Amino acid sequence: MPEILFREALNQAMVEEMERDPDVFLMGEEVAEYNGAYKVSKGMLEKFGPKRVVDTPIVEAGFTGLGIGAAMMGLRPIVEMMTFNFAILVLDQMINHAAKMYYMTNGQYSCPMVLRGAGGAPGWLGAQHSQSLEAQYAHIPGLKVMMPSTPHDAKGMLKAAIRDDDPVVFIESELMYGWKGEVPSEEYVIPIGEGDIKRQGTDLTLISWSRMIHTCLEAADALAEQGYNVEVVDPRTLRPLDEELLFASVRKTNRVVLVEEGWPFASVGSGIINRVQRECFDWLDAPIEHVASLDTPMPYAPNLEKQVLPDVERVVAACKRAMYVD
Amino acid sequence: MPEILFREALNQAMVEEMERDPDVFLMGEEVAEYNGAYKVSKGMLEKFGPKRVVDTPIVEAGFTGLGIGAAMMGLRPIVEMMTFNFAILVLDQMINHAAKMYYMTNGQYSCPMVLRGAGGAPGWLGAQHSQSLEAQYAHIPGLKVMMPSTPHDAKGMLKAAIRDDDPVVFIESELMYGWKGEVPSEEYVIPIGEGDIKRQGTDLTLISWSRMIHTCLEAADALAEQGYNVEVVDPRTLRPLDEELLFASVRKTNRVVLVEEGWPFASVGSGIINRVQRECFDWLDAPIEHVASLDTPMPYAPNLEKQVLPDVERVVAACKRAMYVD
Amino acid sequence: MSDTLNTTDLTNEQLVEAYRRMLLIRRVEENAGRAYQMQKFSGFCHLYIGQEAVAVATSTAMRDDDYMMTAYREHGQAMSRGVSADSVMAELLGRKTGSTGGRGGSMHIFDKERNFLGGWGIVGGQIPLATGVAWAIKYREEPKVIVVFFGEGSLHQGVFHESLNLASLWDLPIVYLCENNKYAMGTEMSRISAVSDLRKKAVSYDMEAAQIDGQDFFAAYNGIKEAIDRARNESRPTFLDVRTYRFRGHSMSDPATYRTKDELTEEQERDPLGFLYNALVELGAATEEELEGYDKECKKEAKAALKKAEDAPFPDDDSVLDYIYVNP
Amino acid sequence: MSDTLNTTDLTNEQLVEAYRRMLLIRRVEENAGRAYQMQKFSGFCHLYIGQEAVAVATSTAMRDDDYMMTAYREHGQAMSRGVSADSVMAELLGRKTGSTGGRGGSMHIFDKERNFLGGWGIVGGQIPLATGVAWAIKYREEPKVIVVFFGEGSLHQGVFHESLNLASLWDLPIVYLCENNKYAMGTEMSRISAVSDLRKKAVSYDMEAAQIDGQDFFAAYNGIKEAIDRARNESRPTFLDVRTYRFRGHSMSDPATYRTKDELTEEQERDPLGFLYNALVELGAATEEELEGYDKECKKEAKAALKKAEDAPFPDDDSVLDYIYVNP
Ligand SMILES: Cc1ncc(C[n+]2csc(CCOP(=O)(O)OP(=O)(O)O)c2C)c(N)n1
Ligand SMILES: Cc1ncc(C[n+]2csc(CCOP(=O)(O)OP(=O)(O)O)c2C)c(N)n1
Ligand SMILES: [Mg+2]
Ligand SMILES: [Mg+2]
Repeated sequence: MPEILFREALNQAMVEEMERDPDVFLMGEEVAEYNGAYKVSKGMLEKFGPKRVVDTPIVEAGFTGLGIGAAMMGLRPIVEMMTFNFAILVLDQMINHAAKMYYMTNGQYSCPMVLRGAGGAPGWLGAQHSQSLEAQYAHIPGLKVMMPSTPHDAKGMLKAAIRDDDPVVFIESELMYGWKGEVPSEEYVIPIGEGDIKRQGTDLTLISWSRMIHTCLEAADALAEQGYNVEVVDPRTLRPLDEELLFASVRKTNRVVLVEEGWPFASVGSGIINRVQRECFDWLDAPIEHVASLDTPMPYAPNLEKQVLPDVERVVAACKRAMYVD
Repeated sequence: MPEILFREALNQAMVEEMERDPDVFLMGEEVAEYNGAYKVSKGMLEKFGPKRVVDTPIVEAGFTGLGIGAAMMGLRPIVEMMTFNFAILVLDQMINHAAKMYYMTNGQYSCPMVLRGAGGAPGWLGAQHSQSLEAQYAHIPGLKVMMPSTPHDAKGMLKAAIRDDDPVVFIESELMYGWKGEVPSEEYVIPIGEGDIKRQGTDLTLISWSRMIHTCLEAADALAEQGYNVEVVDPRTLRPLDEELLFASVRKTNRVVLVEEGWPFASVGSGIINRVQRECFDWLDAPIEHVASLDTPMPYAPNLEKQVLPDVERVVAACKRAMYVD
Repeated sequence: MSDTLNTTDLTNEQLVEAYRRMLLIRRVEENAGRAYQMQKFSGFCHLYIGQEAVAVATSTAMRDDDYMMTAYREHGQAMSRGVSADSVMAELLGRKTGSTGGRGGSMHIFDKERNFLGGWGIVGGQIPLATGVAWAIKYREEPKVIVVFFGEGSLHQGVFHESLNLASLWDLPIVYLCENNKYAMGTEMSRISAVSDLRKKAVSYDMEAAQIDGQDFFAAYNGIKEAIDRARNESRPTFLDVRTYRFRGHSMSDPATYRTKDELTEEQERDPLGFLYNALVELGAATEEELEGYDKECKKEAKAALKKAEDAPFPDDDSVLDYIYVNP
Repeated sequence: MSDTLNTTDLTNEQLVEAYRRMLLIRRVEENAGRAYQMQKFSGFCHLYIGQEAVAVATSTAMRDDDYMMTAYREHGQAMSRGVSADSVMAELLGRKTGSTGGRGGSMHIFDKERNFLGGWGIVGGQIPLATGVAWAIKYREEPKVIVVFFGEGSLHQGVFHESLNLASLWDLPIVYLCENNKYAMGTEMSRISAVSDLRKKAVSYDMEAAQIDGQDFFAAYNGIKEAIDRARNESRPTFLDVRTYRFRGHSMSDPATYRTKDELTEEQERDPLGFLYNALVELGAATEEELEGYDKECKKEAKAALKKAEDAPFPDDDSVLDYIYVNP
């Protein structure tokens, strides 16, 4: 299988879907002439022209609302947020408009759009540019939320998101744009709501998504050396959640550590932990451990930033606590 | 003790604090000449004049940002959101600016403001006007979040919020504005982060806040008739959380039901449940039950709306599940 | 009046039809107000009484396959597009037979068949959406237009400005129609706007703008028609400051003590229904008897709509989780 | 040039001082760029090179107790207010000795002593905050002013419009200073703005506005001073479209291929440093030798600042949870 970059996988997904369906278009800041702030849309203007690859002014609420209105008419906008830190500006449009369109119109109108872009902390960017804000969307009925952890998943998931008839929020780890992975040349789609076991194991279930999957896999390797066989489960879609996959793993391993890059309270992770403690109570041999960002705005200095973000060390320690070892 | 309305208690808190401190002012839509959309600021324009009780255009982000800037200068704005459904528009100002001010400036500037207004579902208002959005704030380090459940608490908590040097989000149940309760005539302040046991009990801990406290108290009464002695705990402040109070109750009763008006996933409730399952694991005799809004935009028709919101029946049923009875 | 006395391209028949529609809106809203007071429903109910000419002039100037989008004061606007009194009234009462099946409610009427795109409750929130509809029209190269309504209290919201810039920049076929009824809830316009001539808002975007008397049906029709034609023929947006007035409070719970009785009386003397009534008689388009007859019909229709709504069932209990996702 | 040749009220000494400050900014930014390329720090680094006259003219026109607030391209603006090269450079490198202790970073420089209010990274986000500072000034009846900077790419954001309306409505002592450097990242202004004369933006708010040549120190100073005076004396806001140019990419990672070499060369011929250099010589305010001497000093100071920053410690590891709350 060819190895490509995460950003290339996303690019392929968009290009293929735009070739398939003339109703799909891409809109956002610097997506066209600049080829994307992170080069995700590289070459797309050349291929599809300015009608379908559209540079916008810096008005996130305005052009996202425009996308929602276009979706209401049956077009399939992909609206790019340069980063999701700026997407806080579109929450009213997404929560009060996109998410409620189908319900409030009694099924007359729907909103087949994708809101996508970079999330997470890319390093040295400080408090306003280093946030993992998936909880703001995953909390909201009417939205769907996807966060891929590999180029393979990114491509298949984004294709599903574009084809879906509901508003999908698709958050890509900014740090991962330059990471490589195998991606099949033939067409494939990864259905919304389908999780994936990223590593089989028996002693403990690590639940995570996006970039943190890799931290978990590293932790699992480290633990393997010490004789512990850890399973790593990636829900991939955070709403709707592949609960059965998660529960089955937990019922097998009886121990759980949840790892997320976002803040700990009222987070996606705590949402998942809540479901697991409820549905797997009798199987749990230890409290569910939670590794998240420290509960603070992000500092700029690298020594501080390093402390804030979950890392292999913290994940390993949490696993050991959950396994009652050390 | 005199009995007054919830809205009157809030009014007293603002009036007293504005009399105490000339740096406090109130700003929002219809707060002055109209005496407040829900009459919370009744009489305040007359008392303090248009300099300190200020009507605004309908620009939530603009005047909230203005409040943040004024707070940066050491003033103590109370910024009213007509309802928190509209406050989605100010999330960027609150999350990216207010919440990060103190940290990002290395302690040079702070943001002593209160963002307050109506939350929850008041009935027959449909999807855009019936939301409980506390999770959007409670997730964010740098903010504090308070939600009173009685006139007594409302007054004492709002005074604490106004005096606090950090940005406080203060959400009032719209349905409760006309509810009555005893409020002492003498001055008192309820510290931020201090929870309250609203009903003593031994068999189970009901955790809730705001209007749902009353649903829980009713449920506790119903269960008392059936011989179950339920404790009702109100954290009052959702961030920072009075964890010790909650944990002590759980360690006593060994069973927990969490009740919230918001949506279930990535909610404040799931944040609390996460903490409880972690810190009280060995004391828990049953999975923590969670009663929340159904996971849907709010319908208008009253028969549908009734199903969506948690009610006594659902709380009682959850308690019974948690006690393994019936 | 007579200087605008049918300066339009409308026939007498069309004018009579417009009058009947305005009348029906008035009567249905009156019934809605009464039903609210009798607690047949609750929540917010924003009546359109006094503003009827604006919606009906607009709909008369629109084609069937054009789009209309608006805010929460939308019962009359919906009916101007042909949404029936029955389905509006049933929606207010939260019934299954309502235009959104009782699921949307008073602020959220939608009717796909009539290209009526709601019915939105966040002040200003619908403006970028409508801009997106215009985008879609252009993307598909259709000869259509969208008219988006909003109140004068809404145009300070950021999204209004973001949208107008986009629409002008990208030449979108849209009419931004500000229904300027002087008040946003209890706030008179001069207390929230740095300018009183709202056409100045369009200057920032090199957009055509006009101020229009919304109580004079002919002036309203002509002005709005011109903007619609511009959108359709030149794919250029227009901003309209349409002066009108609401005779009732902001919503049913508003006693409207912020305005004087005199002001209200004065405005009621410019009742758009009275204006068109007189014009029709003067034009010989209808006799007073005919017009009174229409009124009786409309009253009957409005009353019947309420009755039908009351008799209609609420949505099925087990439908509460329907329509959250197209692909659940 | 000569038609503006010191038309200001500034003395030769003040002009020389302004030149030295511009020079220091230039040299510090050059060092910052080199340090970034040598990976002494990372993240975003937005250099101010080419725009120095705007900040320095503004600071020269301001009083010490006036306020300045801005966005993320703020190193030079901070230094124009007197924030030292040392503390700026240390902040870029994330050191404890930086202006925000390494906690804020390149985009978030604040200096309370110098009333420098940041350093904000959400495009447009600081504009309502600055409006609130003006509100506080007026509330306290202080004879102060705030100048808020933002790029021409920022003024389509809704909060810009919301803020200007409030400031005009409430007569706030603020100067909205748009540093129009032609580009927002890779986007040339005409591709995102429906108007090219940005003064039209102020028409919507009955606000005074002016277009100013930001590369001509005298014109910049005079125009900005007038706006500051208006704020102080009349408590009225002004919107300024200050034409300038950035000689580097948007940030260190931007190769700026969206503009031609010719354009850059042409703009560099209008280098604000060169302009003031020539003027000072022509005015007899300084000799070429003196000016070259200043340059050596500034180069030295900039280099020393980098060295000191490199030698400075990172913030204490255990301080990571400090300053989240004033009252934890
Ligand atoms: C974002 C937002 N803020 C506040 C409200 C509450 N609100 C509803 S209608 C209204 C007044 C709007 O006035 P205007 O735009 O003039 O429309 P009108 O009611 O006069 O038709 C307000 C403040 C809201 N629905 N949405
Ligand atoms: C709300 C928001 N959207 C997008 C960005 C990303 N971004 C940072 S700077 C910038 C361009 C701003 O251009 P301009 O306002 O002209 O300022 P300049 O960089 O030219 O000084 C963009 C799009 C951001 N920081 N915030
Ligand atoms: Mg109005
Ligand atoms: Mg620029």
